[in-house]
Amino acid sequence: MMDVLNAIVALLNFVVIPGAAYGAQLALGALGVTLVYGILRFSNFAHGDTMAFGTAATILVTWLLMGAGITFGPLPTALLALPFGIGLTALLVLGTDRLIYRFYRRVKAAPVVLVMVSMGVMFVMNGVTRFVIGVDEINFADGGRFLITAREFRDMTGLQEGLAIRTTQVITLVVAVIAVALLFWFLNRTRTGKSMRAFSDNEDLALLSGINPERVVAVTWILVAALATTAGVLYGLDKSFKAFTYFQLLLPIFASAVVGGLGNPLGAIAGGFVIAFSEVTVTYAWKKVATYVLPDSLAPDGLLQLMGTDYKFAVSFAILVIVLLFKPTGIFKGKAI
Amino acid sequence: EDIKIGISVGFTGPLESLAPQMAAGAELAFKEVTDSGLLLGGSTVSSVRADSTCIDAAAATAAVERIVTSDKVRGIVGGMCSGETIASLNNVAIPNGVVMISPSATSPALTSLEANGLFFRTSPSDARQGVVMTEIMQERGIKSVAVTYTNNDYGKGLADSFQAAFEAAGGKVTINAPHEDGKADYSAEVAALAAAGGELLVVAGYVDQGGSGIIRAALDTGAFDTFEFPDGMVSQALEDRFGAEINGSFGQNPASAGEGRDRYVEMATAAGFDGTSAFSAESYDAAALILLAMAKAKSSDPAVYKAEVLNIANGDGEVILPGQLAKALEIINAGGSVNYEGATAVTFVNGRESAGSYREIEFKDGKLEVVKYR
Amino acid sequence: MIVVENLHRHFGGFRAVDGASLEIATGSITGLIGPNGAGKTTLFNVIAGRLPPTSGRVLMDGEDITGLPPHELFHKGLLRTFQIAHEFGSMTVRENLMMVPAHQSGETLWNTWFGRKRIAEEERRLRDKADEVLEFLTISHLADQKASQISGGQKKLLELGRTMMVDAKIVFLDEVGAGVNRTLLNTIGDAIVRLNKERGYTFCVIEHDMDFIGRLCDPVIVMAEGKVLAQGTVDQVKSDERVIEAYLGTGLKNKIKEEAHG
Amino acid sequence: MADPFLIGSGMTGGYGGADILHDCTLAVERGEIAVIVGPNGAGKSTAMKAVFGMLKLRQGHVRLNGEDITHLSPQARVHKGMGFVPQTHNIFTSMTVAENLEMGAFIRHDDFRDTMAQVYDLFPILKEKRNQPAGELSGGQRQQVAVGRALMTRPSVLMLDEPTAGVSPIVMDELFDRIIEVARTGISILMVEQNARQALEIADKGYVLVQGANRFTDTGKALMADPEVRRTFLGG
Amino acid sequence: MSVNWRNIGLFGALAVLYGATAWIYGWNLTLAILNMGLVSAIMALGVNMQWGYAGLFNIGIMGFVALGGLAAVLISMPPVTEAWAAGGVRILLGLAVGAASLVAAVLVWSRMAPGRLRGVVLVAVLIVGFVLYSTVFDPAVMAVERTNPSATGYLGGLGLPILLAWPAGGVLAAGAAWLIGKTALGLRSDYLAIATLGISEIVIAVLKNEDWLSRGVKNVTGLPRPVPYEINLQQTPGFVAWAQEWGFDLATASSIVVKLCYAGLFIVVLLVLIWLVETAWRSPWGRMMRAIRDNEVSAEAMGKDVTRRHLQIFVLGSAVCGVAGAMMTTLDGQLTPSSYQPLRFTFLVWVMVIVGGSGNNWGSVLGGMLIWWLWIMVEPIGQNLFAVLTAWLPDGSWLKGHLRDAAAHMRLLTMGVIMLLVLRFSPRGLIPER
Ligand SMILES: Nc1ncnc2c1ncn2[C@@H]1O[C@H](COP(=O)(O)OP(=O)(O)OP(=O)(O)O)[C@@H](O)[C@H]1O
Ligand SMILES: Nc1ncnc2c1ncn2[C@@H]1O[C@H](COP(=O)(O)OP(=O)(O)OP(=O)(O)O)[C@@H](O)[C@H]1O
Ligand SMILES: [Mg+2]
Ligand SMILES: [Mg+2]
Repeated sequence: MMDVLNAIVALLNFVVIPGAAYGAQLALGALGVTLVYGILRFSNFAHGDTMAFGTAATILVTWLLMGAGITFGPLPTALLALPFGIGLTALLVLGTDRLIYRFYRRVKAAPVVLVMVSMGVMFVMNGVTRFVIGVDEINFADGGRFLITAREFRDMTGLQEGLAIRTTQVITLVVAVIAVALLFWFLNRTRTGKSMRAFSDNEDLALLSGINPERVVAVTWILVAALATTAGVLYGLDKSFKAFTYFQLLLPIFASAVVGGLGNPLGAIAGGFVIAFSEVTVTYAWKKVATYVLPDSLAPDGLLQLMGTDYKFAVSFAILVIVLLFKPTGIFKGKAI
Repeated sequence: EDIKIGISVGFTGPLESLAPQMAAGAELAFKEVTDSGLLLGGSTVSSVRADSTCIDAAAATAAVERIVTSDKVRGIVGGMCSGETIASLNNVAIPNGVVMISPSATSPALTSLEANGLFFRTSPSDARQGVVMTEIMQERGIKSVAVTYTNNDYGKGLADSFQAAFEAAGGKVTINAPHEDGKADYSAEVAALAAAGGELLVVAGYVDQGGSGIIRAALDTGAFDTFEFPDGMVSQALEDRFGAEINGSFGQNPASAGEGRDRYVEMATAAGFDGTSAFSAESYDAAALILLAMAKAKSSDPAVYKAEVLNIANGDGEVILPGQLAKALEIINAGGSVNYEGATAVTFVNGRESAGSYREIEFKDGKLEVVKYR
Repeated sequence: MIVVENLHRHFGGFRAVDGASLEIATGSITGLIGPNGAGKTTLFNVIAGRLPPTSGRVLMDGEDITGLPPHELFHKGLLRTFQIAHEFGSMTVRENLMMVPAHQSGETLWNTWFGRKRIAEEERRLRDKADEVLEFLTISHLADQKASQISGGQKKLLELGRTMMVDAKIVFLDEVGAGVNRTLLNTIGDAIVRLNKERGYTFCVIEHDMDFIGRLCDPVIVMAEGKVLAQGTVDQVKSDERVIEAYLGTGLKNKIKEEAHG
Repeated sequence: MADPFLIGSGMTGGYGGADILHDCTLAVERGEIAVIVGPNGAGKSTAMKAVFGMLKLRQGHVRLNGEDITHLSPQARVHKGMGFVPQTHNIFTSMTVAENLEMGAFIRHDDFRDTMAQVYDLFPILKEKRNQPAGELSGGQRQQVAVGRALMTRPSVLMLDEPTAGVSPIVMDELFDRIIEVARTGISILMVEQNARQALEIADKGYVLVQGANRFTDTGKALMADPEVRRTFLGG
Repeated sequence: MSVNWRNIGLFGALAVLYGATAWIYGWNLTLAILNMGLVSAIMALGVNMQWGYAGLFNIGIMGFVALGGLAAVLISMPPVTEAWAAGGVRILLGLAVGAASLVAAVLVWSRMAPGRLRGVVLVAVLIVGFVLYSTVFDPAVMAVERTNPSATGYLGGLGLPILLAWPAGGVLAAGAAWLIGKTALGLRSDYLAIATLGISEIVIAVLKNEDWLSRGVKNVTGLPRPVPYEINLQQTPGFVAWAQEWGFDLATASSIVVKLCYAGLFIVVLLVLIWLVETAWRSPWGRMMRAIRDNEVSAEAMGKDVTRRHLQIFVLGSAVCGVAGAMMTTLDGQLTPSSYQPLRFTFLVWVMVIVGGSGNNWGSVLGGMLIWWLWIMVEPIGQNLFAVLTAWLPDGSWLKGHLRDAAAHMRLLTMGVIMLLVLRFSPRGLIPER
């Protein structure tokens, strides 16, 4: 009995909980990508760097707050600073839109041109973020890091295996669920949300219906800034902040958005978990679990690993490709431009 | 004369957070020499930075091409990663006859590369460190470990040589798995490492990269709480980041008995950067070697001074530590001989690379402490 | 001859085509009419291989062609036009026509490099042919215009023109008339008749303009709610109560008259 | 003479290349129906776009209710009470039928459920399909959505570019019927039609456009009676 | 083709740009940039075929380029006999077993009637196949990788002249593209994009981790060259005499000559490819491809086999990228799997295509040469810019130090700004499609 419990806890501790947290992190990022794709109709390569900028801004404010002796009790101070970070990021992306993207909307540039433009923006933001906060790794989490640590759990239950749950993991999951619900509600139920969808569907006709495109675009960018900053900060709290890593996050985030179905908030969530869990589960070594569950005589020698972790990225992409073969526009029917 | 020396490291790219401290290290040596006014009758040394990107061989080649053919540098501290180093060596440095001393390229391929006497490195070969690690572990009675390495030639080479040495000594490596730097999440890696088990986890990576991510995840999930750190990991950042959480962990990095490395770290701190950052000290040494060799050869021409590098590194005169470059120049100018030890105990084997004497460190009460030298 | 046997095409729970069976006789100009949403276009799409049927069969001259991809049907001589024009926007109007004929030797990469003489000759012939068609459709002046930049009705003409570039056996026309000037539509009608008489094309025509249907079509098939509602000559159909109720209505004129009286 | 309610006078311009419109004039009085006919490519749609401000005019003016609106954006014109159904791309394909109608009422802040009910009355099929994405509708059904969307605006001028293309006779009758009704409530209607005979029948004024210029202008009845117009433009 | 002065002007400007670089930085650097510029132009050409011709959104270019690189190793490196003896044949056998079980699985899937049984059989075939494969394959790999791991530890290549690797790279990439195309070309736009991206990541993962194949992250260095070595030239009496006669510096002269040799080879390949694609593009084949790109549904109804044509162009475009990849590896003289990063090998190439003007081959060439030049030259440009901007700050001030460290990142920032400027003033690319 104990053994089975141990096996379950081991699985929870090393697969389910980290997978879920990572999935939620990806999902939050993917929500931003999917929103830009859905409303403004291009794949925004600058999203990773928007996240990085938002996080950098939040970190600076966090330091200010800490310097002033303000903290958030058991929760990380960064959460207090988050609204300011979002504000700054919103200013940045709105400025970017005014300065850059608007022109391409005017000339009705093809989506792929916008993709390239966003790549240019990515380079610039990349430089700006590094300029503001540098390239080093920064830890800005304070407050209680754990709801329960592995050791506490072991002492509490007397099991051999520990179970660690971090505050940030829980916050991320909760925020991701709330964000997707809000976004879904906003897009499908509110006037502004519907006008945004209308704009994305047929810009000319939206104009003819009296929808103000600039407003739609502005609202979209503000939402994107909020999502990107939140995603970035939560990720940074859970792991750490580093400009380069945020840029690297772009690929799994895109993969999540695509596999879930572009333009669909639910898809972003589903996609995030698919990507995260395929990374963690397929390369999981079952040795530990097997050792608990099987009788001693059958205890495995090898790792019982289907594939080395070196292939985890490849595996998650392979799963993505397979999903797409059966669902060509993602799990939740997404858009294709 | 104003002597230009190139610094070719990856200011952008995956190791971008290591590069500034490496460049600063080399420039510290330049400044020291310039200020002494003793090199080749008062020559100044100025630095020309080139971004080798660490990963893009073509871009690195072009950047080195620029500083060699356009800026006419007389020697290069760099490159950073082995692949890019070999490319710029073969395509630029050797054809143009420029000396390159790499602080951080550790690939075994560089040991035997036909280089016309133009290539050296202040980092020891991976094989040596594997042996040292094994010794340390045996002394501590450790029999079974899990290994994770950064998936490049440095990590792979180190992990393989360690595994070979450790297993030869009767130890058991439960798993030897790579991790990619700069990735968002390391749960999968840690899950596999935890499943394999072991008394401790060897992290053959970079502290500013995936290495920290792995440790974080391993600590958080309770998979491991003691670690062994090779040279890419041992730095102040490790202490700052994890402190007491990794009490009892240990590691090693190149340094000689005597206070070479400590002096360097002090100098770096005074100059406003972190001297414990990986390969920063090696960069200082690389720069110093080039300059001292010039002094010894009485020429800044690489074709001439390349022959003296070895004499400086393995000389039999007075031992030179960081901050003593002026003294060294005096001795050399007076016709004497020096033995450059620098911050990382520079002694060359195979005619071009550091033999590697190491110091063993351990974390006690959240502090990095030196245990002994070997 | 095209035979459609008990064809079904469902979208989710919705039965767009719900057990339609019909025949299109060789050499005829068959009209297909019915209220909006009757399933006419869907039926076309299934016959022409755009959509797989949910069930049922389509036979062409006795051969089962159900579910063949459109390009294979094209090679069997089955052509169609689209209700919503599908032009090749970045190409000129003439190129839109010239690309149609099959088995152009210039479509093989090898020939584009090593058989250029032959291609040049073929191209000349195609060009002449295309110009002929353009002339006929009264849009010669648009030959070098980008197809995305012509008017809605002109796009419809282009749709029709493409079917005239090859020797088809059977042509499915989906509302060629919508948005086309009536005078021109008459000319198009004449052309259809001529192609039918002189070249032996079979036509199946969806159209809401009953005058046009009346002038052209011999059998007329009426669809409603995915099924065949009625079938017969134009006059038979026109006087069919069910057809009047579902499709034709009592006519605007009557209403205006009523108002004038009342 | 007082200006008509809406007038585009002496409009000259095109899409950037050669001019499409040459000194073209269109006007409609309050509560009246004006119909534009002409061969394909004559510039009818272009003229409509010009009136709605979707085209840069080189010359000419557009005036609404006496006010010069030549330089207003289309969006501003919507707020001035103009409604437009373009010839193509006239629905939001990814949105449901109901949402399409709601978007029609976007600028209205009152309760538009009544209008929506009216539209559903007019096109019962739309009510049936109100929760289906409009892109999945048949050609004629889409057309009904497009017109319905414009009706939702409650405009003072309604501009329709071939509203009856592809709709079945019975619906077409209804549609014309409804257009008359709408006009009776004081809304001006400017529309392009290829079903010219029915359209001219109900028109107060008809324009025949050829190569971007006015060829004939008269009452609808008179144009219908003109044998030349009939032969060349109305298909005999 | 009528003479287009704007285009000639643009290429003229490019020439001036390279000329100015030569004037300021010397010919050595300029030729180095030119050579990679030419290779980049070929990559851009391949992408343009797929995107500009057929609207296929392939962002897996990196994978095909890497396969080209792999071909260079497999063709040119000498075989490692000890490794072959240790398990070479067995590795091949293992691969054959793996392939056979995959084929069997596909057969089961396509031949058996859908249902529970099919699923069971499929899984059974896969499991048995996997077990068989690992029992044959894994020990062999272990043995091969154990043979002198620090120097070889892989099977080596065929020891043929490296020029052969260029077409071989094309073939290898084409083969992979065919497999990918067969499965994934049904996907549209960004879905295809992410699928190709994923597949390229898989290719890189294999290159990085299958040490027996190409040494993984330990890199294969010292590939043979198709042109002479500088050092050898410097020791060739004839060359030395020639250089002295003209008064050239020996080192400079030798490296310039070597680079010119490369440039000559690359230009020949580029011109041949351009001629091939341009001729095809102007023929009925090109017309058909444009039709397919504009409207697949309609093209299909007009009798064009869209699927086949997509596959054709996908394979051809990928092959061109593979050739370019082999050329690049030849130029570098080594295969370094960790250098294959999407940013550098996929997205940068896309920037080249779009900035140059998609749908236009000359645009791609221009874009390739220009963007590569930028990629290299923004570094000194950015540095100089910063030097000028910070000149007024006192030496050793904190801000100056901070700015100086930031200067390196100005490389990317400058790149971004210039890209945005170009796209701002010609949003359809410098040489738009006619
Ligand atoms: N993709 C789809 N998904 C769901 N329903 C569809 C889809 N395509 C068509 N339908 C429905 O099927 C029915 C038949 O459509 P179809 O286009 O065949 O009508 P039609 O007879 O051609 O009408 P029209 O005369 O208006 O062109 C319509 O009610 C339509 O809403
Ligand atoms: N976007 C465009 N760019 C350039 N020229 C165009 C564009 N759209 C239409 N044209 C040209 O303008 C002319 C008038 O087009 P318009 O659409 O106004 O015709 P129309 O009278 O509405 O015809 P139809 O009855 O066929 O709809 C046509 O000759 C067409 O070629
Ligand atoms: Mg239809
Ligand atoms: Mg029109």
